[in-house]
Amino acid sequence: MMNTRIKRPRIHLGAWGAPLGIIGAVIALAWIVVAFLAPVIAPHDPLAQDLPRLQAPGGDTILGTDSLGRDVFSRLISGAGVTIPLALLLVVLSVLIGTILGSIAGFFGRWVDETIMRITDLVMAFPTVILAMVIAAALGASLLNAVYAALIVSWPSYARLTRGLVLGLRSSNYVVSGRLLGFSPWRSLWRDIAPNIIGPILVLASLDIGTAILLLSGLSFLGLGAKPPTAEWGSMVSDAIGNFDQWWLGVFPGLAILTVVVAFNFVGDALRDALDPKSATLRGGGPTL
Amino acid sequence: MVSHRSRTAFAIGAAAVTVALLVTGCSAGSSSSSTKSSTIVIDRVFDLKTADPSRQYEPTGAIVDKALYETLLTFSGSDVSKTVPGLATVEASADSKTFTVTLGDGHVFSDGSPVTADDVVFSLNRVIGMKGNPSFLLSGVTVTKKDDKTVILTSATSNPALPFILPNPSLSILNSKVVIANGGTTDEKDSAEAYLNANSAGSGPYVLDTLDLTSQVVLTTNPKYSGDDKPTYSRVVLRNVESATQKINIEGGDSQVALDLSGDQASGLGSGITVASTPSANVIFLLLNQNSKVSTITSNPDFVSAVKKSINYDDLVSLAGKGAAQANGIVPSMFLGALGSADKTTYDKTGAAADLAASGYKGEKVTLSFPSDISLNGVEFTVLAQRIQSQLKDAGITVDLAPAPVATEFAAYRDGKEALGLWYWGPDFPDPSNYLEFAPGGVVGLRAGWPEGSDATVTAAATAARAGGSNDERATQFTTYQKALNATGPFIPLVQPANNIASASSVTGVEYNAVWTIDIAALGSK
Amino acid sequence: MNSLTIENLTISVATSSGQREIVSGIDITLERGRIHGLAGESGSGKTMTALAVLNLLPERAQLTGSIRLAPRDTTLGDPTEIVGASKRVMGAIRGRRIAMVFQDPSTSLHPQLSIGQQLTDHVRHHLGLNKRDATARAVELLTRVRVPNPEGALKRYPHQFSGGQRQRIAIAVALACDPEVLLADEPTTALDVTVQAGVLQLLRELVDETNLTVLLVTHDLGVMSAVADEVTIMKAGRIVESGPRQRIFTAPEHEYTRALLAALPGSTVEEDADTLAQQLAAAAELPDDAERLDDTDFPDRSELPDAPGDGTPPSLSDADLPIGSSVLPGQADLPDVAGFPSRPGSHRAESSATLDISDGPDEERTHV
Amino acid sequence: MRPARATRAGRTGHPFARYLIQRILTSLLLVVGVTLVTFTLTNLVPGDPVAAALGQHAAEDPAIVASFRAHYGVDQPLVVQYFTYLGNLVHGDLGESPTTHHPVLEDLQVAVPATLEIAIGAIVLSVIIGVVLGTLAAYRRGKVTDHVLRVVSLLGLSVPTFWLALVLYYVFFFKLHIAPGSGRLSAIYAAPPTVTGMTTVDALLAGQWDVFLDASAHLFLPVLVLTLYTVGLLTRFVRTAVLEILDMDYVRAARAKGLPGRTVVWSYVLRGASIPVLTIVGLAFGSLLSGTVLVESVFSWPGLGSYAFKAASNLDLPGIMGVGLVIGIIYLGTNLIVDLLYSVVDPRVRLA
Repeated sequence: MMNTRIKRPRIHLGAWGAPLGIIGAVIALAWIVVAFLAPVIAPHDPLAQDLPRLQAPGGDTILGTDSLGRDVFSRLISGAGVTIPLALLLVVLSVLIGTILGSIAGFFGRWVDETIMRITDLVMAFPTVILAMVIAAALGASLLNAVYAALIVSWPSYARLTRGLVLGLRSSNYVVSGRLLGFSPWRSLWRDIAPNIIGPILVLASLDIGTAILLLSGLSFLGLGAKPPTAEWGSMVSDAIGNFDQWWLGVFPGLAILTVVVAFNFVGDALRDALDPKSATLRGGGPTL
Repeated sequence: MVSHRSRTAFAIGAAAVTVALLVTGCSAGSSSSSTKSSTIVIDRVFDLKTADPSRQYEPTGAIVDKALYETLLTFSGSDVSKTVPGLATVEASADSKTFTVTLGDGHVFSDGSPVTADDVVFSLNRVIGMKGNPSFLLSGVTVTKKDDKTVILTSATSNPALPFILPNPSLSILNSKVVIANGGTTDEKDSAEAYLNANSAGSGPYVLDTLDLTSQVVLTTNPKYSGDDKPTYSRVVLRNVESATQKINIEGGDSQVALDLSGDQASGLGSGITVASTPSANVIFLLLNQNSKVSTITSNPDFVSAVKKSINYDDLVSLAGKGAAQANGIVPSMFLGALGSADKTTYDKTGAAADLAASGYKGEKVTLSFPSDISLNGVEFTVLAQRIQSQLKDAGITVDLAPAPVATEFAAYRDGKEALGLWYWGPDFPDPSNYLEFAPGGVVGLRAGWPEGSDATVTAAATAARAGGSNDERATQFTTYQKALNATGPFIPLVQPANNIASASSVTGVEYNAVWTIDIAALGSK
Repeated sequence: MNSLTIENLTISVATSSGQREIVSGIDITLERGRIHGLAGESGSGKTMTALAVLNLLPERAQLTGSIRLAPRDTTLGDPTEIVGASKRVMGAIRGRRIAMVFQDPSTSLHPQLSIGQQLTDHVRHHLGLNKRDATARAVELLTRVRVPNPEGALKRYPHQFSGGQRQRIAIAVALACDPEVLLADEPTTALDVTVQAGVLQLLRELVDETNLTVLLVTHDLGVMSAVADEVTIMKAGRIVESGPRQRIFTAPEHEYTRALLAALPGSTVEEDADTLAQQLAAAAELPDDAERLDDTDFPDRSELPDAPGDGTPPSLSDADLPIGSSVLPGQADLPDVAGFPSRPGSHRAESSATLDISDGPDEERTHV
Repeated sequence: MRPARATRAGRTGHPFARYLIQRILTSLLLVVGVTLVTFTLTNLVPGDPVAAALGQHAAEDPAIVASFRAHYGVDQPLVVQYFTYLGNLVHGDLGESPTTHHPVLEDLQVAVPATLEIAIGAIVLSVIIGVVLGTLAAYRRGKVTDHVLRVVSLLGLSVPTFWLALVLYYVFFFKLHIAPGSGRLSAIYAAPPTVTGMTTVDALLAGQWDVFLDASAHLFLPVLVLTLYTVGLLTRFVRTAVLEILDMDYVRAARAKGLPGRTVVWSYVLRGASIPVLTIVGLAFGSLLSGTVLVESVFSWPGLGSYAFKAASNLDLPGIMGVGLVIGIIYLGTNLIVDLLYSVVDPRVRLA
């Protein structure tokens, strides 16, 4: 779908998209606040193994304890400070790399475009998780390495989106007239093209935060992300595998992931309605995990 | 309990969806139903790499090959302290260098041909010559045929443990004609593995029906089996199942035996299920590298002593769950020469603080490396490592965890590059001489940066133990060796995790064996 | 004899700033066998009126008043009320008794369905014909609208025909169930000026032969003058003037009508079919997109490299420009012009069949 | 998804053959790229495959180690290893996995159908549900149904699959005992004779209804987990695509023809939306394959994901390479099928 339209971002607040977006923003913000305040509000040290093991929720622990006698609730809220910032970092880096390479490809065309697009083809031919898995295995398990691994698989969608938008804009009136007026290509890239691609990129990025959280926690679930004893949600879920009788070990961290991802997806969906009602979905943006 | 109706409804519902999905004009023939009779289902976390006995050296492989093949000598039930005749009897010379193997009468392979001396020579030479994983079991041993019923094993050095090595399923006797016909040789060119992964060529109570290294192994009875104790179950399904699922399966009647329950899981089982909990022969230990190039902290003797006293062993044992025990020394409790509980290392907070102060430790981070994907008898190394980290933190030692898949981490361990390592040793054969590798300059000793000459006391004790003697003499020698090791060695034996075998009450004959875990053919029903 | 009676029809649409009336209490009476022209500038509500007749207005539009469809034979009973009619009633009317031809055949025919399917699906539904009979009828229809090689055409797809042929096919689709009323919404506007005459001629013939009632919605008084029997002029949702064509064109009563007529080149009305083509050519102008529903969804003209930069499609309502005083750059933007020999004025109505045969299939490209 | 090229038809006789050749050539390049990337990545891992394959006892014996290295060719320089691999690949030899001791090709013949069984089941189910829900949402735009479907599909997109798999497994198997346990078949059944490698299909082909029922029950939860995610994706997308089509004149024209609503939806609206929907279905299939890794690990499903995970953590180079290759091929095959379907659903698209 390379047939792009030129539209200055327009705000249309859909009757329902906006409230959902607000709900999403509130939940997401709440989690971010929790992430910052975790050390203050956690009733226990998330790493301390001083409680009885495998206690059911209720009593002095809100969400029970894990197989090492750590407080699940404290781990849960300190987990917010682990995954969310890294997911944001991942998205920001993906956007940076993707838009830069995509603009270069779209603006300069020819072999530059060919090379960059063939690389995106190559990366996209791999299923995300498997490629990230190989990379994470190669780099060794750590959350930062998981971010690098995820980065390698997540920049191409931005590169493609940006390239498509730039290609469409390159022949548009103001860019063409700018060229006729003798402005440099960099100027038009910056002045005419950048404002036009921000909307779709923002939409894709906001929807990608959820994907990033899912990907990072998925890698941790497989043991390729967070190192113990870090309280990371994905690895907390994987701790539950051996302890089915203790349902609280897996259920709560999973719900935490779900609520955060849903929140960011609500925001992204509302943004899509507001900024780019049609094109973002049609380009196949959105989560790919 | 399982409601059969709801389960059937689920299956039918799922099938309805599947039918809808299939774009098949399915020509339904007559329903050729599948076998169900007298099947026993055993759940196991697979570490299976091959069913070729001469190549396998994994616990699951031993379970499978124990059922498919026979060995020259064997053990009875769970008793690994003395051997009993298998296909043959073995007589050792006084210097333990020459062993005369005399084949028993009437043993036949599954194709009906008799077991001969040629088969013995071929099978053992194949293990040695292929240089596969188990070939070190027979290092220095040569095999020669004397006559149709007699084979001579000659060891280059005194080898009193050889009779205890021979029952290992890796040293199974194969039908040489069949194996040779399918590419078998006694050197590295051997190509019979593929055949042996699809068929068995042995004289054991079962034959191989199908084998999938990742999902399940199916065995059926060998009609030509010559032993007296014919197996009860005509079909055996050994499935690869995660331990949590094993618990559900056995509670739901989906399986009859579960081999890998953790202590926590085993203690929560309902009625109608019997659990045999015995400490396993695996010893989990901590190593502190003595090579100052690797770590100046862990190579400090006071620091080693401080760590030994900082660990709360009882706490670790309770974490390992029901049936686990503290490893008093490096030799597991069921072997000759194992240490009594009087000689175990104990938690000593004040002593630890003093030693730590003496070591000059200033809060530097020490990296604890461990294989993150190993779960031994239900004890996850990741869990154990976190608890050790927490205990050492209480003692004022900062530990950084460095988990890695065993594939990646083992190289560092073997090369002696880990400052602090959490590993285990599973015995190659049930004899304490196997544990002399922990002495300075031994295989494991070197992994801890502990070369020959590092510790004269331990080396002397090890040399004495190696020399052999009567059982009593050997027991004393190994006790001395281990006491010395506990006092000054860089190893801290932690836990012998429990081996929990859960079985439906209808199943009899469930016995843990340190070499092959469980003898499937011995399982009966009531 | 009346066929369709519209009384006091009001259409209003809910917008963010409250209800807005688009059509305010209009009355129109269509007589059987006549072509009734409904003219007006963009936004005057004429297309909304046509859609109201089929009850196809967008959901947010509200409808009051009455639209009555007389039975084919007065002895058969009372007229059917369309405003507020049930789905079932409308299902029996749409396509069967009232059919519609849309402005642009390149969008009103489904690009992915064969002509055969589009010509027969409603025939089979309404008339209960089997596949073979429906196909036979389709061939007959295509012959009647003078599409060459009708049997072959059934297996082809819209993009394989020229614009004029497509509109003939669209007319065939509309006529397939032998309706009493045909709503033609700017049926020639999207066409190249040289084929407009042929299509109008066809319409006229069909009316004369079958006693069809036609509501011809157009903003083009040239077209109107060529074929309409009765004319209604609308402005801003109200009827300005209504009457027989002759009177409206020769003695307009309302000033607005006069202003419109004054803008027509050649101020006399010529009925002679020979001069029709020439007139149409002269009166031709760009398609009027602004009348479409949800015009914002239509690809902005600013995407076209040589369109004016402000991005708004040209619209009469902008400055109440007299019809025909086109300020726009020629016909280069017409979708169907490619591959068509543009020789305005040289065509004669009776030669339209030959002309259509010479239409080459469009070399249309699809990007997916 | 790259656009299918549609140009003037039939200039050189066999546009399809030309299209196919062009496709295969680019695919070959891509496959070589995939192998190179995988090879490089795997060799960056600091570990030693010997240790993983031999275990801690045998890895001490130099003779065993040397024998292992020679057998798997890892004693050669990397460049030689890579070209040997490519050379063998030409002959259809994917090498032998040091983890499973099997030819990788044979391993993949088991793993690929196992994964495809889940992935195809999930994609078919998702397309059916997603198209129905998406169309419904578009038709009910702005109404309660639309809002509910929006929330539901966003939820579907937000659920961590590995967690959902665990929860469903916990509820339906562990607690309610109505779903079967992990794996592809209950132990009491022998696998049907292998034809396609997909247990359900093979059981049907063999006429073993009881096996088929059992295999379907095993298939159900993994398929369900992957379906929920994909339905979320497709519902949102189909809604957008259908909304765009509903604005089209030809839909209004179809209504004006008096066609019944369901004919308008099926023949006109969905046909119109088919191209964008096909595109996203192709993409969704790719992400499904990705999702299987996590789901397979929960359900102990012996598919490509489990195989890849095991190969990656054991530094099993031939295994990882094989997985990379087969996934590249599945990706290209999916693209090819999607391109072919474009030309089926839209007469204006011609492959050249």
